[in-house]
Amino acid sequence: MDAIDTPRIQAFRREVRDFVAGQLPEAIKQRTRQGFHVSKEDMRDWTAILHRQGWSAPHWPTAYGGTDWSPLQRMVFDIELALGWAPAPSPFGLHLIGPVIYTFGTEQQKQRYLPGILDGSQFWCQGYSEPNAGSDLASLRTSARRHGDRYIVNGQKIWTSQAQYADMIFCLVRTDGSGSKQSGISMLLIDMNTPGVTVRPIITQDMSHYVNEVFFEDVEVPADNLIGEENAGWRYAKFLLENERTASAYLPQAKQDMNRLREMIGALEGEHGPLSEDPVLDSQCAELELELAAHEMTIYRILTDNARSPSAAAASMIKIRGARLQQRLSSLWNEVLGVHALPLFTPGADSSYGEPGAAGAMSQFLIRRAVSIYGGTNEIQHSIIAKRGLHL
Amino acid sequence: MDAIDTPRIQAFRREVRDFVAGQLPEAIKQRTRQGFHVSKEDMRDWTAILHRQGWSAPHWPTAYGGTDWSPLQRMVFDIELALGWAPAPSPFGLHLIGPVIYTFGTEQQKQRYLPGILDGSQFWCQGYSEPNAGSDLASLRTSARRHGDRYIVNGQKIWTSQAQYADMIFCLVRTDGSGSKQSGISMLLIDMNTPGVTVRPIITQDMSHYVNEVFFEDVEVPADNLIGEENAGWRYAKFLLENERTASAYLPQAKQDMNRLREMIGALEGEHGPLSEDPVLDSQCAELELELAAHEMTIYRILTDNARSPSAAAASMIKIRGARLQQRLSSLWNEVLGVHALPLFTPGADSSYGEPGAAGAMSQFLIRRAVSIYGGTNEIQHSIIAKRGLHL
Amino acid sequence: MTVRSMDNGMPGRAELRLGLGEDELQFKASVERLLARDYGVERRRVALANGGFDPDFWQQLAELGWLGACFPEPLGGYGQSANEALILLEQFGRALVLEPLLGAVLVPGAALLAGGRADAHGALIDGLIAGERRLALAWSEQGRRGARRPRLTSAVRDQRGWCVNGVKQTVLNAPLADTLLVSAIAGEDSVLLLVPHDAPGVSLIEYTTIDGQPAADLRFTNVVLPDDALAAGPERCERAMDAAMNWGAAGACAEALGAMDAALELTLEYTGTRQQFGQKLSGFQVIQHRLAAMATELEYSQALLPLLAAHLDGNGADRSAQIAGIRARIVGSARCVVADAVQLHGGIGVTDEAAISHYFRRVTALEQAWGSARQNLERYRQGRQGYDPLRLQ
Amino acid sequence: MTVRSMDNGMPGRAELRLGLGEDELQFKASVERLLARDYGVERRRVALANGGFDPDFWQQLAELGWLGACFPEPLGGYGQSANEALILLEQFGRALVLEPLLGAVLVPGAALLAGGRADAHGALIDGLIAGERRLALAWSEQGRRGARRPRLTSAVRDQRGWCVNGVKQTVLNAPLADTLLVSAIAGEDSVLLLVPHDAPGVSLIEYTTIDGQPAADLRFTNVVLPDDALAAGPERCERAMDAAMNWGAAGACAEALGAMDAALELTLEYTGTRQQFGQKLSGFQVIQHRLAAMATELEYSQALLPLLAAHLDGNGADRSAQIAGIRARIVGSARCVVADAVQLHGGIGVTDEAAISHYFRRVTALEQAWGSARQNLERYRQGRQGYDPLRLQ
Repeated sequence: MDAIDTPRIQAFRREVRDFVAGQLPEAIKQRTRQGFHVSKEDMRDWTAILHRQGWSAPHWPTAYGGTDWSPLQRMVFDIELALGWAPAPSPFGLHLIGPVIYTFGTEQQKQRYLPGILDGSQFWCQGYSEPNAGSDLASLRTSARRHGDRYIVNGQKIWTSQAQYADMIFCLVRTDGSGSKQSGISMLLIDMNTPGVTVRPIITQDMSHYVNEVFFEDVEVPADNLIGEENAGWRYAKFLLENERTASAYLPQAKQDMNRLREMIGALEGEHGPLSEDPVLDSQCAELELELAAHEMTIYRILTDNARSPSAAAASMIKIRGARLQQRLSSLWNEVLGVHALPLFTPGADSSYGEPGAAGAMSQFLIRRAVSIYGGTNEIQHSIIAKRGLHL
Repeated sequence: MDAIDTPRIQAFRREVRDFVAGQLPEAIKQRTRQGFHVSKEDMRDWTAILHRQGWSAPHWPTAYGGTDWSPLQRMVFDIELALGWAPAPSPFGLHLIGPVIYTFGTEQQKQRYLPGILDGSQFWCQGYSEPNAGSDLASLRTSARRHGDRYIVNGQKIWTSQAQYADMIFCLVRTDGSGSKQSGISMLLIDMNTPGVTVRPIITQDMSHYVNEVFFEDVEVPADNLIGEENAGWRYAKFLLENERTASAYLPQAKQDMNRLREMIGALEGEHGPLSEDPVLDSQCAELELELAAHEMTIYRILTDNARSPSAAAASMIKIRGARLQQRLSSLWNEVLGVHALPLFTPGADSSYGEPGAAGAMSQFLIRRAVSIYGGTNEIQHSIIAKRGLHL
Repeated sequence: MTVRSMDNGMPGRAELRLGLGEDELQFKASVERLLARDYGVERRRVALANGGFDPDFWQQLAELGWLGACFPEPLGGYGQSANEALILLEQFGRALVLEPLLGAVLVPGAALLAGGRADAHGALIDGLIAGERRLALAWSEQGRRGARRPRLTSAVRDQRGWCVNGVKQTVLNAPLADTLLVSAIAGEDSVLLLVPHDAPGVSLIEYTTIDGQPAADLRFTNVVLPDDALAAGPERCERAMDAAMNWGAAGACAEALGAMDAALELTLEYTGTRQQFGQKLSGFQVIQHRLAAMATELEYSQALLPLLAAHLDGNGADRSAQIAGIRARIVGSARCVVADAVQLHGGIGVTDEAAISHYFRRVTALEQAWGSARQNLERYRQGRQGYDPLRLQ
Repeated sequence: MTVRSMDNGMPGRAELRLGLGEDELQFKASVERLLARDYGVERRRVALANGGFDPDFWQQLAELGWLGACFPEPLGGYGQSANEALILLEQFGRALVLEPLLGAVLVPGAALLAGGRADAHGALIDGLIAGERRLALAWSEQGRRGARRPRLTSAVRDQRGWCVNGVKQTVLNAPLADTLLVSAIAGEDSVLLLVPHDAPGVSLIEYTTIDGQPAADLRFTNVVLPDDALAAGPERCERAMDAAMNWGAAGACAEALGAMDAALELTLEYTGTRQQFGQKLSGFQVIQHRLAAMATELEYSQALLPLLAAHLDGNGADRSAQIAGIRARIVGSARCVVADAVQLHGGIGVTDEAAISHYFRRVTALEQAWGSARQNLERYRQGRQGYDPLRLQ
């Protein structure tokens, strides 16, 4: 009988809202608002600000610097940050490897890595996909051979977001090729500054640089950097994926997108007057508002264990629908902007040309073709629902 | 460089239009217009009228009583008939078995069966599907064992339209179970009055009786009633399917549906005035008009060999889209009728209740869930496009 | 009813609860149990053949007190919020219950309550709760789609009381109702009047709808009624009609949700059994993904039910628009899911014999009776205040 | 142009031909040949790096006479009908040609012709055909989407001629044009004026669009022009803008058709090669069906091209609405097809390196520049006469 609008939650919502309004530096806010891709510096600075409040990793146990908030509360927190135009912190440390380290890591690993993640000073990236191991992740080939107290790593990762910023990478590597595909995989933490690690940028269709190829050539990694047990990496990888089952739903993002849409509509006129009075556009908005409401309610139901579907299937559902919402919302920006959507965002430009915010919006539109691909394509997600939700 | 609106074709169009206006009995026209299912008598009478004009089988060679019209002209003919609210003649003789008989049949078969098909006096039905051979038609099991100059037929057919009217059934039967599924099939013409043939009605969700199960219990069929060669039946079945590759596109039907839609819209008002001035409804109509235009142009391109895709794939495309159009158009009738769509059509009723035409329209809506199923489901058609159009 | 108003004055809906309370869970379980035990395919078939109604089952509902769950306590019911009624309706939709809880009790009941003269009709409400009486809301008129303001039925007041003349068309459940709740034009205004089924001057042409409901076209010829036949006067008539239509729209959504759920279940069962090309249908990737998409639609639609309840229990100025919006989303999904369910059944899916076709017809009827997805989307669009149906911010 | 009017006076479009004539087939083949030989990925990459334009290629187009194919004979071109231009554009779309045939020649050319003063600008038209001159239509303004009537740019006539002040925003191809065709408000009316790129008072902020086209924001500060700068006076301005927009909308469809075709081809190639889970992507049933649906969209969209040509060559009162309708259908499909193409490519599909992403960006730009599917559907809805775009009956 969980309610989402109890006075306690509403008070918390206001507390977070006030915090963002008071603490988020105006320059960072404006950059986020314009849709520019978040820079390393903005992520770092904002994480540090959150950290000072004790809010940089609400989902971590209090013992490691987190909070005791309920999942619902944490979602409210994330939404309020997004609505206040706060940049999303880098997820790789806080959301992905952090929980793996405090759950499966050694004491030494915890002491060494968790503080830098919490305060935003250390950046991580994720070495999962390979050129021939995308949807079929378990066929990965990057190898780590044990030599005494070191592993020697050779191979290649691809689609590595933020590798150009990262101090560390957590990698799935093959330590045994004899058994099933899943069974010989281990998880290693690798310092990006180790000799033999090379990062090559991949430019995406918005002409920006988020993702990379990462090459490993006889890279020596201390055996201490192994997570848990050798050949048990697939287990940690799955833990990591399932740990934040609603993170992939992009709910805060979608709510921010909707605000952006309303702002754009308010700023433009069409052929027959203000766009806010255009019934055709308004009908498209109305449809998305309702779709977003269904998405939001579904997520809250999952967070409070009220959903109909088993959690693995439900996670895939909100991944698919969240991606679709992101794509549809950014298509609506285009609908609103018309020809003004077309200028290419040039990183570093001060946006002195075109309609305000347009270049950032288009940049988002273009990169969002990827949200139905990464983290398991829509097609893979449907198969997961069929298998784990419907037992087919 | 085929044009569809040459003076010659337009003159032909007018000729057909005038013919229908002059010759179609008013009572039959009104029954068709109200969306009632076409009765045996109306099919028979209208076919006889067409036959007197020499137009009952335009697609047959002139030698067999057909015409020399081009495929485009024949489509124009079919469209004009539909727009004049003429009932569709029974397709099983004229469109399906007729061409098989004059192409592969013996002289005796031609003389015996073609006249009754041409003048509408003899009704046929098609014995293809079986309870365990639907999409996977080639797994059919109804057997025909040769005993001297007769076949003994045992088994069951299902979804047999008009079996309750039919004088004859053309059947795919298994004459050899040893080779591949396709190779042991033959085509037999069976008199429905033969002892051992039983017809059991299947009532569809519109509570009407179009389709049947047909049971064969030691039915004796003269060997003379075999089409072509024994075990070559799959070939004739394919010929039959491909013979009228655009018939499954339901174009005349869709154009008639559109007229029905416009009539309904003209007759009703909504909450804020005449439905013809409702922009939301009009927008749905506009979308379907354009979809219908694309469908129609595609069919004309296929008929004049101007299409992009190989013909087998193109036939599947227009089957899928034609079915979708039929379903969407009948959904729009529901949109227009609101609660008035709900009365159930009672066969034989004079429609003295409810909105005029509503019960017939709803009946059509319900039965049309089948158009994406029969003659190869949408799913099968997609596989055909992939295989024969894209060579996957 | 708990209607919270936040300090910014926004929500105008009741508290948004994501699950059911202990009492509600128990109630739901008891409904499920009863329907599983007593409402089988055979009983339904018999009821279908007998005019779409089983009086014993109706009496059973009354004795269990479930009809009372639809009325608030001060009026003799024990309804706490919209939830009980929606729980009932969802389960009725799942079990494909024919009997018109929504049409004969909830919808006209909502009109009565909002008409402001419920006190004057206490005996009628008692009768509804006891299962002894049934109403039908007669609002739809010939040649008019979804038009709520009467035009073809008039009521004139004189010394004898009210005199009603005119026609109504496609009135669901009218043959089952002892009293018709009729909208009529009275001068410049509209009123709602209670017309006994057997009053002199009332005639019905009865027929059946596609989902087996009895329905009728009505004609009123100089039907004379006493003053106290008034259920909603001019000043309350629009509000009463809105309340009725909101309940119709929302209640039909709950039924559709139950029906979708059952349709998915049936389709999983069928595709898991039926063989084609040497394997189960559910072994084909395309079928698997379609089923996954159906399950997703269902999950997303079910998630909106609490929001629907919160708006039904609320008092927001745009309550009707919000309900319409949620309805648009749910019936749009339901339509797709049952259509896909039929498609995946293949030929058998369109026969009367197949259970799935009854779900298809039922969902179609639930959409037609209370406005399509598109019509409701437009109602939401035009009437909404703010852009967030959840109203959490 | 063959505009047939039937005895019922309806069509208002040219004859509806389903295929190409002998001459047209030859022309198409020669375009395909040239592009296959001379317009490779490498040359395009160089042009992209050099401001989105290859002057040698442009000169080649002129020498082949293809720019003249876009103008009617009396004006020195050799265009017979819309077909030649659409053939060119479709092939340009397929080969992803950067150079702005549509934006720098066809669209402003159509405005010039419809503006009624083409005779006065014969030298300009000769220059366009010869490849020596290029125009850009400057119509879009800040804060205004798709608004064709100028408001932020004004033209005042005095003894010196015209004086232009104001701004235009997101003007495609402006950096490549020697002359800008500018819409301006003149009192109560609108006019189109030819403004030399280097006239005193003209300033540009140049940038690139997502598909590599040069574009600019323009500012006019007391730009003085002679009388004969007028391209369309008040009485013809709306018609000239309509002609330009119709050509933009229709020509972009032809390009999108070519791009869709290439996108499908690339996707078939990719999914036929790429292995996942031990088999080719194109071996999965779900992928096969998706590809089949893409091929169907393409077939249906291509089928509309002759209808587009017939309306472009026609003189129907609702010509703009008909073109908008067909555009709605085609760009809606194109958008889905290229999105699916990217999706089926997986990660590689969103990189700059992958050809498919260039098709996605191009199709996006073609939709944005001349109105979305929804906007065009609405234009069709409001402006159509009759309910049959084919007008055969």
